[in-house]
Amino acid sequence: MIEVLYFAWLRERTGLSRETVETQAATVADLVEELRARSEGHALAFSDLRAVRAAVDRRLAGLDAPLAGAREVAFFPPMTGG
Amino acid sequence: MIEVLYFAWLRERTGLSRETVETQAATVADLVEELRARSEGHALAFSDLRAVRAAVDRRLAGLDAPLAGAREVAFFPPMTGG
Amino acid sequence: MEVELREAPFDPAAELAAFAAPGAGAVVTFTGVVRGDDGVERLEIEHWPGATEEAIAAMVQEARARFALSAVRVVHRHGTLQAGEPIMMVLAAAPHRRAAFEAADFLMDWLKSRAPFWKKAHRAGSAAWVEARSEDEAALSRWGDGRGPASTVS
Amino acid sequence: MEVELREAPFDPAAELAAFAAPGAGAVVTFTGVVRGDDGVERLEIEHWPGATEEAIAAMVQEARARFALSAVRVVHRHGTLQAGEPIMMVLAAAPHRRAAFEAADFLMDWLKSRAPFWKKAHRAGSAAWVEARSEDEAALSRWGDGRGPASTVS
Repeated sequence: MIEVLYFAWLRERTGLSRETVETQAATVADLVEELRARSEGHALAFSDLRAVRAAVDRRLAGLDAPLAGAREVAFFPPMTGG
Repeated sequence: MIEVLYFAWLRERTGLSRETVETQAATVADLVEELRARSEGHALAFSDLRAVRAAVDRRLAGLDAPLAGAREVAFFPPMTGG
Repeated sequence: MEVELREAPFDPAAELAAFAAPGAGAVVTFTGVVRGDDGVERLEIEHWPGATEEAIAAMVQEARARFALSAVRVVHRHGTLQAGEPIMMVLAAAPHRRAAFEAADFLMDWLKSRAPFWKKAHRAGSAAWVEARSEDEAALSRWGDGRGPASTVS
Repeated sequence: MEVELREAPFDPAAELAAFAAPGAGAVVTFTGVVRGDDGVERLEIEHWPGATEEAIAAMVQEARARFALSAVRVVHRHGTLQAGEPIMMVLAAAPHRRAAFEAADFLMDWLKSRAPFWKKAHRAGSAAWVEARSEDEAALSRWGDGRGPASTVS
């Protein structure tokens, strides 16, 4: 069970701020593959991974980051604060 | 005829904000030599030239700067603005 | 309070007036403002509640560790902002100016690219997410090993 | 008025409030304050009437030439200042933050070492001229060829 969060246009494309996912995905990339299959919106959100950043338990993580023990994965475009 | 200006501790040591000097000095260094002879205060003001800056007609100038045509020479310690 | 995340507008002058920094000889402020050029009417700023505060607090802590600061404060808005309104402000006070300048500069660089905010610009009849600028990402490398403040979304 | 030399105290918050910079996305301010540490009770700031204004105006002109600024202002006091009082302030506004930061930084470096001001620090029972710091002189070389703003005392 992983809590998945979406921000900005990933939120808009998936139509979700968050969802709880039953998964055995070993890495962020594996999780992305599973999420893509959930809906057209999900597929669109993950259509260009170069534009997507991920955080595992609030730490920035690459696509190859392991998910063992992870409780929360967030997906978002590069941040634009300040 | 050159107008000589003094600031900060050069003003305090010479006891003058400004004075008009009749001089044929060719350079700032020549002028300093003449000024030194004017009083004990002047001699004290120019006792350590490493601590003295000069401006000829409002432009920073070295000791070897020529005085031909100069109307005003200012002497002061390094500036401490800001 | 060193970090304030808020939806309501704030007044940079009032922030500066209230910024107490006993013993400081130098105070640097940075204020970011919604530019009205390019037809932008308003900005919508989305953030990650909880994580945003943690990320900014970690940046402030890192700034305190790196620079000899007397006081520091970050104010950042979220929600809907009109053109001309202040978005955020960093205030840094230090005994000497170099530390105050560098702390403000450091915090701005990290806030731009590592605090979880996302801006959407609304123009007449259209809206678009503001894209991150590669210069902003590159600016982070100015601060050494490239590692960020050691906490959350970093 | 881009440059203001004054004897009376001023309020940095009021300066920031009055600083109009249409179109600017970034506003950086620097305020220098009389530090009360080290027993300093008051500061006496001597300047070179006429030349000081010219020198600062030349620095502001150079900053405008080097950085894409929307607005810039320098306020500097002279005369007698009490501990805790603001000495001077630089305000710089630009479309983007880098220009605003660099302009403020540039102006501070030049004001420190090339504007004709001399500070005397008064402590209980003693007074001493503040010595220039070698770091301040060295800082000027950060701005390229070492030549200053092209006018007066530079």
